[in-house]
Formats: sequence, C-alpha cells, structure tokens
Amino acid sequence: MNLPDPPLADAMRRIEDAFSEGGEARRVPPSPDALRAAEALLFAGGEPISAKALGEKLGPGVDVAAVLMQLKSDYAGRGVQLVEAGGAWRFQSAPDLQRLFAENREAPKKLPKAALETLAVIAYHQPVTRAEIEEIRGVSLSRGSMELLLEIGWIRPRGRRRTPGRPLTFGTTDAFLSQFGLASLDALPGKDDLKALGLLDPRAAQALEVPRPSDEAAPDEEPLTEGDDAASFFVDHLGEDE
Amino acid sequence: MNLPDPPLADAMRRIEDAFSEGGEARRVPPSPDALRAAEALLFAGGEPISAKALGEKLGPGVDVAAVLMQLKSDYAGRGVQLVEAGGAWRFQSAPDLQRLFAENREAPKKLPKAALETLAVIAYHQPVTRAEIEEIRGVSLSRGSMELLLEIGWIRPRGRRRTPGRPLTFGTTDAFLSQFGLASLDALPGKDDLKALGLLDPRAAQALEVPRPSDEAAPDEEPLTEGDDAASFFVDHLGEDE
Amino acid sequence: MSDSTEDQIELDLVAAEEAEGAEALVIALDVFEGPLHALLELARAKKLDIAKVSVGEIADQYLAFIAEARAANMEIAGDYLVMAAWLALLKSRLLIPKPQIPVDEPDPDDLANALKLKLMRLDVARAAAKRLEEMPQLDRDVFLNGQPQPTILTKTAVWRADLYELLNAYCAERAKSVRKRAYKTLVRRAYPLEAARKKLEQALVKLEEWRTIDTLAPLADAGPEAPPRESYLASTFGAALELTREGKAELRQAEAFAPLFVRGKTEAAHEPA
Repeated sequence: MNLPDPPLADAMRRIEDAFSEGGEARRVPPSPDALRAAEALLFAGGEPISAKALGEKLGPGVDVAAVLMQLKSDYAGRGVQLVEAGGAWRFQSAPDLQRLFAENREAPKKLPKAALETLAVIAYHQPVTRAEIEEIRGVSLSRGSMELLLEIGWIRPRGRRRTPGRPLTFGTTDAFLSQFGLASLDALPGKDDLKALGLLDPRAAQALEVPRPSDEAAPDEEPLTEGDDAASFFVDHLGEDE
Repeated sequence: MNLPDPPLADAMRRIEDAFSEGGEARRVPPSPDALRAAEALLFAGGEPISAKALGEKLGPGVDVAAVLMQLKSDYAGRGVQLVEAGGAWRFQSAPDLQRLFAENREAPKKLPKAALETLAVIAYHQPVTRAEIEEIRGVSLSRGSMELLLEIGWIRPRGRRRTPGRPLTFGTTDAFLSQFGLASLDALPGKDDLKALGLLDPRAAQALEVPRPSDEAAPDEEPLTEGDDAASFFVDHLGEDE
Repeated sequence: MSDSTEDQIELDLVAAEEAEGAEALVIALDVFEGPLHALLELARAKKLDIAKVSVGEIADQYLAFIAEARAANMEIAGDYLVMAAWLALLKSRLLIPKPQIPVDEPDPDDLANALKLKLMRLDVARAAAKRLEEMPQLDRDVFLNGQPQPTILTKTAVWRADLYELLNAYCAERAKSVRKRAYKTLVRRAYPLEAARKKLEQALVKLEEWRTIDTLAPLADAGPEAPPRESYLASTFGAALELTREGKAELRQAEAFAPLFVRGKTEAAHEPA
C-alpha cells in the first residue's frame, strides 16, 4: 500500500545490488537437508505453514521459495500434493482421488445455494457492501446467508464505503482461500476473464434503474478503524438469526 | 540412495511371503494409479492402515505388497518415510528429523514474593549468610527461595565468613544486574533515593540502615577457593528441595 | 440451516436444471429467489444469449410466464408483478419511435441495456458460484494428513521481576522488621513469668514462715531495657498464684489491699495420710 520513501528505496536497491553481483543466476538448488526438513514439517506436521514460518524453522541461508518449488514439482502427479492455499503451504491428497475417501467420511454440510451465491459475489466483487450484493443478485439477501458466512469465517467486514451511512464492505478471509485451495484471490477461477469483461465492478452499470434498485453511489472504501462497531454488527445479526 | 537396511529387508520378505502364497511368478510392478491411491490413503487416512485393509481399498488385482515396497523405497531417504508398526502402515517424519517437532516455549513467570524479598536482602546486604538473611527478614527462609535464586543465576556464593562454622556468604551476579537494568551494584538506590522515591516511609527510614553493597570482599569474608565445597552445596540443596 | 431450506435448494437446483419450458418454470416460481433469477432461467430455458437477445422478446416470455402462473392460480410475490409491469412499460417504450419520448425520461434502449447487463452479471455470479462449488474443497475433496505428528512442547520458565518490585520488596521487608523490633522491645519490658516462677520456687524451698510477696520479688535489673519494678512484682504474684494452685505454696491476706503473705508448703503436709 505504501511505497517505500526514497532513502529506504535506495537502501533496498543497495542491498539487492550487494546480493546480486553475479546477475540473475543466484538461485542455488536447495540442499537435500533443507528439502527433507521442509518435507517433514509440511507432510508429517499436518498443519499448513506459511513460507515465512517455514523459513524460520529451516534456519537462515535456506531459499524457502526454491525449496517449496522443488517439493511442489517432486510431488506433482503423486497421490499427495503440495499446494499453497490461503497464505500457507500444505500437503493434501490429490483432488482426483476424492472418491477414495467418499465412503468413510461424512460429507461436510453443503452450503445453501443462496449462501454459496452470496459467497461467490463477495469473493469476486470484494470489497462489496450488502446493498451491492443485493443489487447484483437482484434479490434481498435472505436472512442468514451473510451471517452463516461470517459464522463459518469465510467472509469478514473489511472496511466502510465513504457514502452516506458508511455501509460496511465485505471480503473473504484466508480461511476461505484455504477451504477452496486458493493461493490468493487472483487464483479465483475465471477472474481475469470476468475482469476483462468489466463484470467485476460491483458499482458499474448502476446509473440506470431496474426494479430492485440500489442507491449506492460509487465512492471509496475506508478501512475499519479500531473501535468501529463492525464487531457488534456480527453479534447483533448472529444473535438475531439463531 | 539408501539400500534397505536389514530389518527393512526382513519386513519386505515378510510381506512378500504373506502375499505370495501362490508362488513367485505373479509379481508385476504396481501401476502409477495404485501407487497414487495408496499414497493418498496412507497420508490422509485417520489411522495406520493394514496391508489387508489397503488392499480392499485399492481393489482387486492390485499387488499390495508391491505397492507398499515401492512406496517405502520411494520415500527412503526423504524427510517422510513409510513405516510399519504393529501390522499397520503409516507415513511419519524421518527419525533424524524428530527435533523439528520439538518446540521450546518460554513461559514468563513472576518471581514468588518470598524469593523476591530474599533477593532484595541479598542485593543490599551482600556479602550475607543464610542466617543473616533470616535475621534481617525476621523469618526463617522459606524452602526453595535461595535455591530458586541460585538456579536462575541471580545470586551466587561469593565467600565464607570468618566465623565459627565458616558459613557461606552470598551476593548477586552479573545476570542479576542485567535483569534489573543496573550498571553496577552502585546503581542500587540508597536510603535517600528510596525515601525520595516514596518507597521507604520516613519512620522506617529513620530506624533503618540501608547498606551500600559492594562486590569487594568484606574484611571478615574470605573468597571461595577452588576445591571449596560450595559447589556441592547447590547440588545438595537443589536436590533436597525438589 | 434448516432441512426445509436445503430441500428448497435441492428443488431450486432441480428446477433450474430441468427448466426446459415455461411449465417447469411456473412450477419453480416459488423457488426462484426473485424476478431476475426467473428472467435469467427463462432466457436460459429458451437457450437465449442474454448479450444478444432482444429485451422485447425476453419481456414477452416473462409476461407470458406470469400470466400462466396466474391462470394456474399460483400466488405471485409482489416483486414479480413489479418486474412484469416494468417490463411491459419498457417494452412499450421500446416500440415507440425515439423522437416521441420526452427528454426528461430515460432512454428505453439504455434501460434495456442496463437490464441485459444486470442479467449478465447475475449469470456471471451464478456461474462463479458453480465454479466455486466445483473447486476441490478441503475435507470434501482433498484431505490433510490424517495422523499429524504432534509437536512436543517444552516450556521453560523465564522468571520475571523488575527493579521497582525488587526495591518495593526490600523497603516493605525492612519496614516490617522495624515494626517487629519495636514490638519485641515491649515484650522484653515485662519480667518473664517463667523467670519469676523459677526464682520464687527456689526461694520457697527454704521458706517456712509467711513473707510478704514484695520482699520475695527479685530486685529490678539496672539498664535501659530492664522492666519496671511493678512488672517484677506482678510476675512474682502470678507465679505465686500458680504455685499455690499446684499445691507448692500457700497464700494469705487479711483483707482487700492488705499485704499479701506467701510461704512454701511442705511435701509432707500436702501428702494425704
């Protein structure tokens, strides 16, 4: 969000220069020890680990990115894969082997369709307000959809629109990315295509009234500040909906 | 990379024996699909899985022993290994990487009041014997206070008093100074400072002497010599107090 | 989520998938979330490309769909009717030659385009939801290690104390000892009962005559810390009472405030015959 100020930028350039004397080719293949350790931590540990945390575990001098890339390619095509999801790396069973587990595991509860569609709108259009979601879906949000998503922890309030009433804007969480195996929001399927079609701006094409109008203007969003009542918002609505 | 060590070879032989009732000739290298499925099942299954159960999952026509052996050798030397225990198979981290799963966390703990008071008396009155501490505090030393302070390393035996019984004298350590942010013992606030800080009430200040502690040997103190049994003192008392 | 909601969703899905004609749509009316959904399904059922379809055509179908539903005596939510009315209006405006439309009214072509865009956006949202649903989901399609290796936690106690606490502890400790000392000197200012008793016992061994108690009390010690004379007398009196109770001494007094006499009681005299 903030660009480094000039002296800092200079300093960074100097550091980079100092390390890249040889030009581009300073990527060294990771040592077998680093690979084994990373493999043990990621595979046997079970908990997803961020690249940063992994780097701390592996110690200084280990090129974590190279380790991850190497492991990822080692396991590509195997029954277990290394993936990045929601800011952390994890081994998981290959998606195409899902049938192996179908009989033994109780299928997780399916998200109701209205909630899933709401989630999709939030994922693709974020930051987006409640009114904008309604505008896109052409219906009032059924009670409970947003609240359910908040409760599962897949969406979060991320700021406020600078418009009258300062409505909350919503976005998705890392837990959402993790659930759907997405490294980042850019990995949302088809996002680039939709963006190119101009279909992802929640505030586009609102000048003209079609029934179920929204009075939303198209201004900026301001991030939540401490002491904002976003938290109480959950509580109120979650409570109401029980 | 690694040749199977003897126990592994034994295990393999046992599996082979178990499955090769019909003779030698039906060994076919396992298919990639069977390997992938077995890998996923061993990884994501909730518990170690027996060769028999694995065979049922993989379906007929799959040589489970061959699959297990192939996986075992695929993973030999990696950070994760396939191991058999009690007739069931599971992945686990390589034994030499166990340390990656040990984490040491520091738990800050408040020094008990009795130990803090004892420490304060030692700091101001050093060199001071155990009996003198008791006399100054007017209570007998609670078990463990001195021992705890010795263990933390904030106090040390610094000499012996030239009196009958030659009792050990105690003083504070450099670790004590750095813990409390003192440049030297001289930096301990004196009586006037304590009064000015409002810590010592005027009546007590009048009746009391607040000594100026020093690192230097007192006239009636002889420094510890090598071969003194002061060291064994710790051990005895630390042991006693467990 | 209640089961009825899920049932409804199932119905909705089935309806949407099977909606090949207006009849299915009529049946599905109450499971659509709103008129836009119905409109979209209608377009899809007729295999219309929303981006290319004429709004007039889609409006016709919607109106027919609503009319059919009414004929079947179905209850139709208000917003479906609002949409129907709006679409009828829009369609009529689209038929009117442009020059005849008042300047202060919106251009019907723009309205039609806005509706198309809205439908496209809804279509995109529904497609996105479908793709999201199809993504490999954790604990549905992909699974983490089922037997993760536990981390062995060891905790090292780090003892914490700051200088203020240390100084405070020292001062409190010392102030306490000052108070204690003051109390101790008060104790010493009384002649101990134990001592008085010992002295009196020794004196009584050789004493067969009555003696006033004040002549038996030890002489006061000299010195600043010594107890007052009264304390010796009081303690000796206490000791005398105790010895008398134990049968080792006898006490006698003529009247209140008269001199108190004490003498030893011989063992023999005390022994029952």
